[in-house]
Amino acid sequence: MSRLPKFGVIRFPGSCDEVDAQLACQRVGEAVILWHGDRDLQGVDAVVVPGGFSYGDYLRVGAIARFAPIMEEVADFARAGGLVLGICNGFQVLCEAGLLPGALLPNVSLRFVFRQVELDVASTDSPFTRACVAGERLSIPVKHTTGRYYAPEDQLACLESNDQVLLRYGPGQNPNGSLNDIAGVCNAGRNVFGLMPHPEHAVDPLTGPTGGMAIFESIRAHTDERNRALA
Amino acid sequence: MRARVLVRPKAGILDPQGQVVERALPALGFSGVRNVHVGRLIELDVEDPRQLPEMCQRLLTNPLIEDYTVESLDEGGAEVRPLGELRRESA
Amino acid sequence: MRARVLVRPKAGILDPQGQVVERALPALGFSGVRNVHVGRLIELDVEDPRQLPEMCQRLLTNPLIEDYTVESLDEGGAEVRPLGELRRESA
Amino acid sequence: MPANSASPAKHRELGLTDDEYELIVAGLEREPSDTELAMLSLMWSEHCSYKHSKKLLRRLPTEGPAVLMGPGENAGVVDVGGGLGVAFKVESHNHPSAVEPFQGAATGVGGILRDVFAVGARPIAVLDSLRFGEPAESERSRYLLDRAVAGIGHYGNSIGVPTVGGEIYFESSYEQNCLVNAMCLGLAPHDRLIRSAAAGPGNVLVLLGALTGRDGIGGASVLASAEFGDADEDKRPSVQIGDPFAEKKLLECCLELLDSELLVSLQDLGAAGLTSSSSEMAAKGGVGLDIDCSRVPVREADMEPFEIMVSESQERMLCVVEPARVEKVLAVCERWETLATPIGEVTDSGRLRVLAGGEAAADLPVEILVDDCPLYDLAPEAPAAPLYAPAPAVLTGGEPAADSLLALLGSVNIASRRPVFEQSDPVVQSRTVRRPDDADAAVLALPTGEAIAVAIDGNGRRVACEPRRGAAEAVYECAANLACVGATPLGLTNCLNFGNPEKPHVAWQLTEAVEGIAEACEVLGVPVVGGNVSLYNEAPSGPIFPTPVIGMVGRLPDPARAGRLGFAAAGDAIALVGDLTGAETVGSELAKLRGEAVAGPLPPMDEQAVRDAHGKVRSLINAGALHNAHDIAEGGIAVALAECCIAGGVGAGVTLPEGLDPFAEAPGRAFIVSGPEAALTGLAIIGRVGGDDLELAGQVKVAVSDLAAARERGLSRYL
Ligand SMILES: Nc1ncnc2c1ncn2[C@@H]1O[C@H](COP(=O)(O)OP(=O)(O)O)[C@@H](O)[C@H]1O
Ligand SMILES: [Mg+2]
Repeated sequence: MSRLPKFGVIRFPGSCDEVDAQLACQRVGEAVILWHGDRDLQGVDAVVVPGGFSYGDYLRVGAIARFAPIMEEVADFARAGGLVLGICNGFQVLCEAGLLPGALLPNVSLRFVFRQVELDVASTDSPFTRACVAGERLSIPVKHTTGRYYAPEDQLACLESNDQVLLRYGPGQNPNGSLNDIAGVCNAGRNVFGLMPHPEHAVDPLTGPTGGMAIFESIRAHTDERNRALA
Repeated sequence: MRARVLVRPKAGILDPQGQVVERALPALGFSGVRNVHVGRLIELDVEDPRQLPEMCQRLLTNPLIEDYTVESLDEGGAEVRPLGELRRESA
Repeated sequence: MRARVLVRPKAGILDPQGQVVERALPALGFSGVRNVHVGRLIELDVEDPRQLPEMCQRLLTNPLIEDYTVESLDEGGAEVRPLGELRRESA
Repeated sequence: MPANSASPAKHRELGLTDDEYELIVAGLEREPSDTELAMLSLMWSEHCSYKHSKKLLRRLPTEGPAVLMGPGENAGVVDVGGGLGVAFKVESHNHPSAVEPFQGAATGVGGILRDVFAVGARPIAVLDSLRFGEPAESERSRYLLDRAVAGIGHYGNSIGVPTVGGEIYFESSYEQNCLVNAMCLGLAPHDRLIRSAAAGPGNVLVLLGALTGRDGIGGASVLASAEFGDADEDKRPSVQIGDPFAEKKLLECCLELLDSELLVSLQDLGAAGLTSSSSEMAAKGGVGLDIDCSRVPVREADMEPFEIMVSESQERMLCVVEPARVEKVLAVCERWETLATPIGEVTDSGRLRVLAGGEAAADLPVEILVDDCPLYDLAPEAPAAPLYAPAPAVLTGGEPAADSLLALLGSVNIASRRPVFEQSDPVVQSRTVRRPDDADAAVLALPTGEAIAVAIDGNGRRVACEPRRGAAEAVYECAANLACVGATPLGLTNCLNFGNPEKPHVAWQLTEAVEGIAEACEVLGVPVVGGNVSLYNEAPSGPIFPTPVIGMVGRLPDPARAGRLGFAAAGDAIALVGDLTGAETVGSELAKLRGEAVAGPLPPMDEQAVRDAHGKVRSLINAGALHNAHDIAEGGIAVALAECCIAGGVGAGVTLPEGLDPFAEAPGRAFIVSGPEAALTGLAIIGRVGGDDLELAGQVKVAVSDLAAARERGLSRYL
């Protein structure tokens, strides 16, 4: 028998969606809040860098949070193959930290946008999307001002050829001008994943569509498998 | 030293802010304005100017999407002194 | 002419960004940094430089909370040429 | 004894009348010092003293079974069961927003959030109520709209509080005086609720949060109470910049301090900064306070004592702490990167003393600041002729009904609000069961398994037509919105936005409107638990439409059954619930588009019928019998049906009751509901859901896609 996955959700000054992420994680496992100033990951199976406005998004989104003490631990954890999920501001932080390729630029509209968007699962070959069916549509909300995914041409080509784009905005759904309609990418090791949409806000039928569950179910399936292998 | 860091979107990256300004000007009766780019201005007192390049590389700018120059504001003037760049530990 | 507009939070007006950057730097091992202010940088080609002050007042800056200076980038240098200010027809 | 006594002329510049100044001198038995005069002029300003509205407000019923805290605290609180209370309040930030719409609106949200966590509640929702001039005619109005909407979103989004609803109207009477009212709701366990009364001589006064700068010096008296015409720019106080990041830390810090039971009392700093917060804390506790200005951490060098005392720097709170707990308090604040500074102590002197370098810059009895400001009686006088010019006609009245319907859906007051609400996050905190456009009220799930609903309303045009009935309608419409999701009202808050009360016609509008609110509250049994007043919203061209904004909070047993406004299933029967007899187009949107006079009387209503209709819809929703419910408001039954079709993406065929004008308005009285026919027995069935068109037998037949397109364009073209 395998134990439930344990998630750690980081709280930076200015994080807003960390409790939402914790609630979503608790639907498939156990979840604790990790304080930005600590260095202890408490033996979690997966780290969530949550959405919000760490350090007020001042200077540059994610630019300051990436230097929090806990982020050094997250970097080591990621290098050792640990699962790291960055949502919205968390995606921005992981890009700034160099744990994910590319960067996020201001929406072409230059406006904050909240919208329920349709996402195409571009690859199921990852710990974060394995529970999805190839080509499956997920309805998940976006809410950001700085979500336009950018990577230099060569890097972008290599992302595509390595199948590192896990989620794309569906036809006509791109809310921010992201290159190649990219909504979420993983690193070459496929154990670090960042996305602008908020899966943690799409897990409860009471509050809306539940397209986000697939992401958390995937992480559970992956950690189950790994824990079984270790046992 | 009082230093000024000028941060610009890298050439070739879409700069909607610049475009918005460029589009808005004619409507206000301003003609003949081109190549508008909007970036960031950071001014600060530093004890050790040699720290500036690293500061810029690590915190003040993101070299993947931004270029920057540093100027010294001492001796009144704004005489340009671009400082050498470091490579940022790549993603 | 290629012009550069430097936009800063007005003296005395709260500059949260500057505060946060100033607070962050020591943690990164950069000491002795003070009076950090974050503003905007706008660079543009203008046919008629005399239009610049009005452009700044009406579109490029918010005179209620921002100050600005204009520099000419021609003849290579960044020799400072602050241009006179206009009163902004009340926002 | 305070030095440098103020010269008599100064008091006028500071907005005090000669009589008021005489009262001050008589009360003090001496001339006030500059610092004292600055403090008194703010505390005696309309904004802080309510000197033209306080007597009227006594008319509002404030008692109710659910009320835990009523008017008088920073926010009212109602019981929602399970040991939880919901705190809420609406407040105006009209004049700051007219000066700098982005920062004005943002700091308006920041201010109302502080009022809510000042009582120990975690902010869980923001709503806003906005009024601007006609966007088609005015570039300035488009600019104010664009920036104010962005500012509201910016603050709420950045601090992680969902913006779950709001309302916007455009009328030329708001051209010079836009209205930006923000409402906040908070959630607290009963035992975390805290009042602002200072207590315990010897206890320490601790200032929390941002540095004190020259922000909004004179704000309360200049920005918030003077007629804001083409005011001399240099007289404008320096604009307040909102820092939601600082407030987020301040908020978490305050809640942790309360959870650890480290505070005696807590109070936000709003208008008139330290002066009003400290004197109100002292007055409520019947104690005195000594404040040492030189200990207040400042953002700018050489600030005068009076500047420190009246500064309106944002993101600050004031608390009273027992000496033994000060260390613990400072430690919690450190962890949240929030500045905390002991700046004084509670005394038994009954005086507010302001020390600067050992010297007393001010030494005033607390009552003179808080209680002694004269309260004025209004001299109401009904105007002989309409006060407001009709809007330019865009419809002749000769059009076919279909054209009128499309024009109404495309009009700025009825068109889709999507371009506005898409700029705010309605879902953060994972409680939002009904988002904007899902239903007539926002619905938020509670940890108890139940839910609360909230709506905000206020149609100034109808109040302008007949203030008493128009204001009552706003209350009924709010309650109707709650009924549509199945919620029973618990309490309301209100913001009275009016012109210059010293003018007889405005005094009449204000008196009548308060009477109308009071009557409606009595009819529905809903208490008023708080609010705010914004007067002098007046331009050279005249006063704004009298605009009482009502925010109402209710409770529903089962969030899963909360009503939706869209038609759901082809074949469903459509029923009309409520009594529309006498409904006319007077004061309606159609009347506006036809350029008709802004004049009453508005159709009278049968109060019992209103109560019955609300009760009927509420019980059907809670029984899970309905697929949709939507109240009939602006644009009448035709627009209400169109909205149900658009939201549901399906058509409907309806035969209107004999003699009912499809565009007649009688807000708060009647509803469109739909569901399986069996579920609607006993109701007046008027048609069926289905097809791709909305058809009103013999009057209108339009494709739903065309209705949707018109509604989508109406506002987005200006944003
Ligand atoms: N229109 C109103 N109806 C009921 N209560 C009101 C109204 N206007 C103000 N109040 C009450 O008067 C008190 C003072 O209001 P205000 O000065 O806005 O409080 P604060 O300074 O905390 O924002 C508050 O308790 C408020 O609820
Ligand atoms: Mg208050």
